[in-house]
Amino acid sequence: QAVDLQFYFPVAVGGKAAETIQELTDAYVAQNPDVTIDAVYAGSYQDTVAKAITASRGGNPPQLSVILSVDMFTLIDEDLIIPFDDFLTTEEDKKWVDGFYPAFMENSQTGGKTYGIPFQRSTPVLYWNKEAFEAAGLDPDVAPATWAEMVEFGKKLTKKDASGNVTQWGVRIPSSGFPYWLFQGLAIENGATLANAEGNKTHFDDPKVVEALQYLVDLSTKDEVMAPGIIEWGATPKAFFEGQTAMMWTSTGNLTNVRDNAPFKFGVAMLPKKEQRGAPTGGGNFYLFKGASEEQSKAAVKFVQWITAPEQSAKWTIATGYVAPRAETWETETMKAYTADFAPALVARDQLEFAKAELSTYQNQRVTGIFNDALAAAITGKKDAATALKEAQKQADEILAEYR
Amino acid sequence: MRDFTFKRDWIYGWLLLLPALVFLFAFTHIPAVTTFLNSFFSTPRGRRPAKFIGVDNYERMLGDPVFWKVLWNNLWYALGTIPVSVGLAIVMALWVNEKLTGRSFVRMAYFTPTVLPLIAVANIWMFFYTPGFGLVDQITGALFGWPASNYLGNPDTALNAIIVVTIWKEAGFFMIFYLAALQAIPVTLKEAAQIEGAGRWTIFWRITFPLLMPTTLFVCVNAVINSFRLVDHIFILTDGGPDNASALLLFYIYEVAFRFWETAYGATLTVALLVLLSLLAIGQFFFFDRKVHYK
Amino acid sequence: MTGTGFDLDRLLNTLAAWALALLWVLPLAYAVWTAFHPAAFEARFELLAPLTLDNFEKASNAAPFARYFLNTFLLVSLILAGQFFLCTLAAFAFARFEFPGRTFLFTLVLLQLLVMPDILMVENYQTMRLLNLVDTIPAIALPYIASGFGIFLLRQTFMTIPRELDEAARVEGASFLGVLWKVYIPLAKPTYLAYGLVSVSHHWNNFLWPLIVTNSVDTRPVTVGLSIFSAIDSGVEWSVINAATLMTSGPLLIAFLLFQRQFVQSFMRAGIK
Amino acid sequence: MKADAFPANSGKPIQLETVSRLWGETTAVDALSIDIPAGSFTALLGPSGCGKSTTLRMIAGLESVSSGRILIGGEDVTGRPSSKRDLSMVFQSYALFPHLSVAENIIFGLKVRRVARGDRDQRLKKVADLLGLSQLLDRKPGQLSGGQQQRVALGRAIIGEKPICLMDEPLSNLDAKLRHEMRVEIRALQQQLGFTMVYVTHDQVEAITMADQVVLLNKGRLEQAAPPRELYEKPANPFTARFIGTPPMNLFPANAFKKLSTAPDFQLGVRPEAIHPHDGGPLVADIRTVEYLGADILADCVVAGTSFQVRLPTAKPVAPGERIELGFEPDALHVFDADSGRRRDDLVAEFGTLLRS
Amino acid sequence: MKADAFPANSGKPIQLETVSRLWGETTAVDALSIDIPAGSFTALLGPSGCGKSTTLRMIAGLESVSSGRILIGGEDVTGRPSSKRDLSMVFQSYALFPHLSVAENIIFGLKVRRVARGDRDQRLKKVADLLGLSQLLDRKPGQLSGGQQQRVALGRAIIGEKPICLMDEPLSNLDAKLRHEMRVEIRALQQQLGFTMVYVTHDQVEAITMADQVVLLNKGRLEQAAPPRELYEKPANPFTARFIGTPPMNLFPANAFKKLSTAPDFQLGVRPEAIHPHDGGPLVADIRTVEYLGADILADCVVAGTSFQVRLPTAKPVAPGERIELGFEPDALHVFDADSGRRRDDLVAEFGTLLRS
Ligand SMILES: Nc1ncnc2c1ncn2[C@@H]1O[C@H](COP(=O)(O)OP(=O)(O)OP(=O)(O)O)[C@@H](O)[C@H]1O
Ligand SMILES: Nc1ncnc2c1ncn2[C@@H]1O[C@H](COP(=O)(O)OP(=O)(O)OP(=O)(O)O)[C@@H](O)[C@H]1O
Ligand SMILES: [Mg+2]
Ligand SMILES: [Mg+2]
Repeated sequence: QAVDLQFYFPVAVGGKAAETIQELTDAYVAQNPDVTIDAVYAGSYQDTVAKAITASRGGNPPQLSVILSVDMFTLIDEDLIIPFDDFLTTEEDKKWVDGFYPAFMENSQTGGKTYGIPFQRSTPVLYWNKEAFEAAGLDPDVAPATWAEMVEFGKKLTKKDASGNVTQWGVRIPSSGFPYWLFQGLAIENGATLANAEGNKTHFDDPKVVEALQYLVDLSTKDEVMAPGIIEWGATPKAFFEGQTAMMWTSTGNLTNVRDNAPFKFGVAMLPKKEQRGAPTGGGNFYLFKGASEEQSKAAVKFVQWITAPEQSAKWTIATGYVAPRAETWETETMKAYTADFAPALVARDQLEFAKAELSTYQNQRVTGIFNDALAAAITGKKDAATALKEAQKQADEILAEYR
Repeated sequence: MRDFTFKRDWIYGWLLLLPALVFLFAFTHIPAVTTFLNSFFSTPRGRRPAKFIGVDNYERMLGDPVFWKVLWNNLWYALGTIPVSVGLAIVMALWVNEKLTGRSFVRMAYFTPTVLPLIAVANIWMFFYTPGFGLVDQITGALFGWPASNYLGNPDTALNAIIVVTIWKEAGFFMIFYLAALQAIPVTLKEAAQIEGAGRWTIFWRITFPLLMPTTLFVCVNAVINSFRLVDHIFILTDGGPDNASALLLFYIYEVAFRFWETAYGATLTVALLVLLSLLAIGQFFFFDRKVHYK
Repeated sequence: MTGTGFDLDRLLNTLAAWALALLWVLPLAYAVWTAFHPAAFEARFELLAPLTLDNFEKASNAAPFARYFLNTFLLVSLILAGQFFLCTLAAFAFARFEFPGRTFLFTLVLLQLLVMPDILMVENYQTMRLLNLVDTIPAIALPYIASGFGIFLLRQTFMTIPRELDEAARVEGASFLGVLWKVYIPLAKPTYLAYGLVSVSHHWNNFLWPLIVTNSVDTRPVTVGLSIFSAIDSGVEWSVINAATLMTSGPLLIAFLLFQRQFVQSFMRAGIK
Repeated sequence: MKADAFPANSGKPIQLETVSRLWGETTAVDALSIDIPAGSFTALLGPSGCGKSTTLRMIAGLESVSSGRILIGGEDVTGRPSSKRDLSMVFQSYALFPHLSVAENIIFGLKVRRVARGDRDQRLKKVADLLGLSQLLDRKPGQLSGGQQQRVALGRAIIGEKPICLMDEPLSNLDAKLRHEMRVEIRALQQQLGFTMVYVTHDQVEAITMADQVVLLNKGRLEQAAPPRELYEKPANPFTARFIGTPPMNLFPANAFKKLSTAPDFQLGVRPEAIHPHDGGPLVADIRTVEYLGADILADCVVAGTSFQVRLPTAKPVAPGERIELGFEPDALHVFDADSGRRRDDLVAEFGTLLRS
Repeated sequence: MKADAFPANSGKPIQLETVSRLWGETTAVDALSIDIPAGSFTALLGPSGCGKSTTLRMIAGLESVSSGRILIGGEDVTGRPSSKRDLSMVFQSYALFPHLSVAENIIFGLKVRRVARGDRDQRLKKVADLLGLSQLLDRKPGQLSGGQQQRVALGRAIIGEKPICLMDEPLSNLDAKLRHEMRVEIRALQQQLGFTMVYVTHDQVEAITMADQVVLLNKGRLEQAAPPRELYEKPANPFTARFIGTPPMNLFPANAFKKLSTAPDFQLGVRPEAIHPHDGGPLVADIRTVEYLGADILADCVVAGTSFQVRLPTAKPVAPGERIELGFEPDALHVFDADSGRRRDDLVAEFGTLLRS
């Protein structure tokens, strides 16, 4: 009697991802005749969480799903997920959990329990156009290492045409959709934490956060090295390829895309530092859903262990550009061959050392929504940084008070 | 005797309606009533079941600045989309109804927005609006030497940019209805007006336009409803931003209900939306129906 | 009208109509451009840019589009058949029968125009589960079958049909269903055509509800396949998205192109002299 | 006459019992009682807007009855739908189905009643021949002239061989020649097949030549119901007197003539065709205008200050401005009460003699 | 006549020069040339589907001309839109604007031409009085009977006082009384205002009584264009002979009579009203049916194996089955070439004498 599993997964990096997951699942099922896995493509991250919650409320939850790591508190709050700990009883299992990069585990554990297993995780990095650097008289192999350098380089890289219209910007930090994510990089670099580990308190009005936001705003208003207004996330790689910007901040998930499409030499670097290096993590974890039988949950955990194992994980990373979440994966031959051929892939891993948890709280979408609005208001000049963040903090406090 | 005929009419009427009503009730009205009831409860979360909280949700709504913002946005959006798309639809229908060189192409062109999926189209429009290398900037740059403009990333233009997409999407759709209505107007009426010395304009304003009134009413009701309901492209183009500058009521409801999972508050906003729409659409319908049907 | 000589008015109208048409077709034109060129030409419009079919290949590899097409086709047919059936009956009742509660029931129907089915997703999912229909094509279709829009539209059309035709058929012995079938439906053909087209294109493009209520390749429509390309972390690849768009809405566009002659002719034929 | 190819069929009588029909305030039909014998040809005649169409539609069951009863074949059918009344009808506006060809329009009813295909085709052929539609069977109504359309409507009504046939001005768009032919054909068909015909017309010639019984309506009320000859020869009231006969009867107050100035309460009438030139006749007429009608001349003249119309033979040409002397037979005079409008046959002889003296 | 309130206006002549109109395969109008003098009243007459409406619509500029030219007031207007032809028209289907009230319908053209309000209202009042529409001015066309609708259409056409007025069977839905009145009114109006009238009708009585010139069409071709009296008394061909006059002229091959068996190539005609009872007359008739027409009796009889119609006075009652003897005046005979259909006046005397011998 085979155990039936249903497994929702989102796709956020182009067509290959779905195919790879399907391949991996099929391979697993072939090896383990006692399980059948129905891997269901569930749209974007937003769609997936909507689908999972709708299905759960409709009494038909999946047993396993990949959902944003930041949705952990929400899922706990909705009482939809169960911790992995009950099924990770052996020492070996415990060691397995410890094998994930701690930066990724920050978003996966709370109250001493492990709710999420990192899977399709990423982190933002800085890409730069070596040819543009050269043209501006900069060393093409050196990326800005500090905030000040980034402004300085940026000024050199910003080009205008005869009529004064900018044809190439220095840097591009996209701010559409989820501006908090890249901004969080700035905040961490400035030594700030946006939310506590319990997910019930934010620090939006921390002066360091204000300072970070001011820096971001100044990039376009004062220093004029970045285009004004909200910068579209989706069009950013294209803008980079088109020479609209000489540097861009975006996810490592873009590595493959940039490698395939950039018509010039480019470099990848860690985000520049202020007080310290820093970057948020991002992406999705595995969650175990309530309502599954003991057997199903066990089988699900086994599958998660298998798919995050080095061979599979390597395959996944190479196919998608996501950061392999376990150190041992990087030691495999496959990965070594890959990184040897394409060194920039290592930057993200190396940056993990400085990475912090992505902003995540109870009622996460709502709280980050408020934060996003504040950032947008500041970026578009509707409010000054301090006011915007102060108001956001007040609203967030109102929401989170009940979780303290 | 009269009663007898009437009773038979009743039974026929009800029987004919029955199947449609079953579906309407099962998938629209009963869920809608549940939604309405939910608006008086708190959002159930995990181990905390919903509890009755009276009109707290409504109070929260009235005090919610985002609610007021999206409401105003929506009003502006309605004002921006309805007259232009309806007007364009009439003009398009008139053109396409005439003998026009390349009429098939023109008709197809007007109709394409209806056929293309909004998800894909939104991405195309995103390209059009992209600062710098986007099509709009390429064109305005080449023609007028304008600098790059961030249409979607600027709170002052984001909603207008979305309005343009909506007009593009809707005008061709409404055109179909006008086309059908134009074909139904007896040719002799236009001939009679011609004989009376009326030119194209007079015929349009005095004959065609009034005779299109029932269609206009229908289209306007739809346009009003759509102005509250066409939000798919916003997800891709601006995601409601910057700072809710392009968020509409329904978009906000989605956000509250399917991102924040505050279903009770979502239900409250839905009730507000429904009340608003009913006032607008049904009011419009019953008010004008009498005036518009000349037979 | 024999317009001999130069007709400025007509010329201006034609020019304006064409200008608008070109504007309107721009997104489609852009989709075609990018779909057949390498990604590098997404924002560069050079006449001699190399042509390629890679984008289509990439797009079609991303999902089992053939199966999705079949599903969409089944879905759209089911919805259309259901809508035609239910809406015709209801519209006929509203247009030509007097019965108590007519105005009230019609208001209820109009209300359906206002209620977006997507908002009621959670409730409807529960209903589907109750009916044990989750992950089936009917589950996608059912909430849309009783369409307020269709009822309203057909009612309007039915009301414009001269009563004498109805009466003549009744005198000839046709029952009320006979009258409906033999007089009203054929005369409302243009409306059915227009409504059918609108409904097909709407449901062909519907996304969220199908995504949520289905789980398997055997039931999912093309839009779910299409959505793989949108809202992605790694930046928008217009060339692939547009190739996919053309692939998925191609049949619809072609159907419209083929249909449009019939479409217009049937309008003409229904014109009552 | 090809109509003998159709089998005989027996008509049914129709009774209207104080039938009324209100449209809001206006009374279109006012307590109308009519008896239409089985197999008879009854014409509903009257001026525009008098309620003819409404009456016919109530018989057809297309209009509800505000009060009163309608009986067909002795059965009360007041509440019965038209499809169950087993009758056929030709509409004033044709009511052809624009989406069906001529042939399909004609056999519509047969199809509804599932008449076998062979039978149907055979009957179609006969009807099409009869009405001269054989060449047009495949056309759509929109492609026909007005007259052709009306013939299709006629075909649809007669192909069913129902016991009752209702027609609402079926010939009004036909040309005179075809109209005359159709008049004869319809009448012959009706007599042959024996169905009951109720025929609405505003054309008194049609009513008089075709009908067994003419029902003359005015403002929703019955003016007179009688065979044509009686209607013409003994109109019950001045309305009927003026309505029947072209040109209409000359009516004048009795006291227009000095000889009759003692009788102010009566209205007198003489038909234009009853007056003839008669040297030394009692009427001295000044001719005002002359209208040429082909076979006759219609002269408009003034007698004793009253306008008169006189039909004269073409053979005797008269010109405007002339003065002629006219006479009439004594029994050609009609006398009506001025107040009640009732016919007073008893006084004809007396007034006739007085006038001619 | 209240028409004298309108100022006089002068009509314009219309010429059609070999005008044709094709509908795909069918030729609706075939190389038609007509001359319509300024201020004349011309009736287009012909059987259903003969192309009357099409011809009228070409004059109005509503139908394009396949070949040929149309001149109005001497100017070539073939390519000119109707709004520039300065004429008015009454449509067969009324073509009333359903969304406008009766008053608004009537003054539509005045409004288009921005006639001052006071003038407009005054004219409206006059027209409404004339047509008996004063009570209905606020109604919508949908609330009127067919006849009332037609009167509104008439009102719309005459209020504009255009030099040309086209009418397409404007009276076909009016009752006989009203129709007769309207006939006189329209004619009087036309004469008073002096506009050129082109009037389509299928009713020869209308054409003959109203028109200065009757244009008789058949299958899109001109049969004869002449004043009514000439048309009646000297029909140019057998078609005209049968079409004009009710009942139609009796036509028979010359050789139906033994006396004329030497002349097989001719067709002869006698009008029913030209035949009268004449003991010992040349025609011996067996009466088949008798139709009562009020003033006369129409007898269908057989003479020498040929069907004949005869109009007899009511005073002399005849019954089916009787045999009577009939005669006619020598000049009442019409002779046509059997092949070409041409009228042969030269032979009338000869055949008349032979036949009556
Ligand atoms: N739907 C209606 N609403 C209001 N009044 C109506 C309606 N139909 C008819 N009438 C009125 O009822 C009266 C009788 O109309 P009906 O159609 O029976 O006249 P008719 O004798 O057939 O006239 P015609 O010879 O012009 O066809 C008219 O005064 C007309 O205006
Ligand atoms: N739109 C059309 N398409 C094809 N044939 C047509 C069209 N309109 C008219 N015809 C044909 O042209 C011929 C002339 O039509 P027209 O309407 O001029 O006749 P009419 O003399 O006015 O007849 P009626 O007295 O019946 O109105 C007819 O044979 C008719 O069938
Ligand atoms: Mg009538
Ligand atoms: Mg005609």
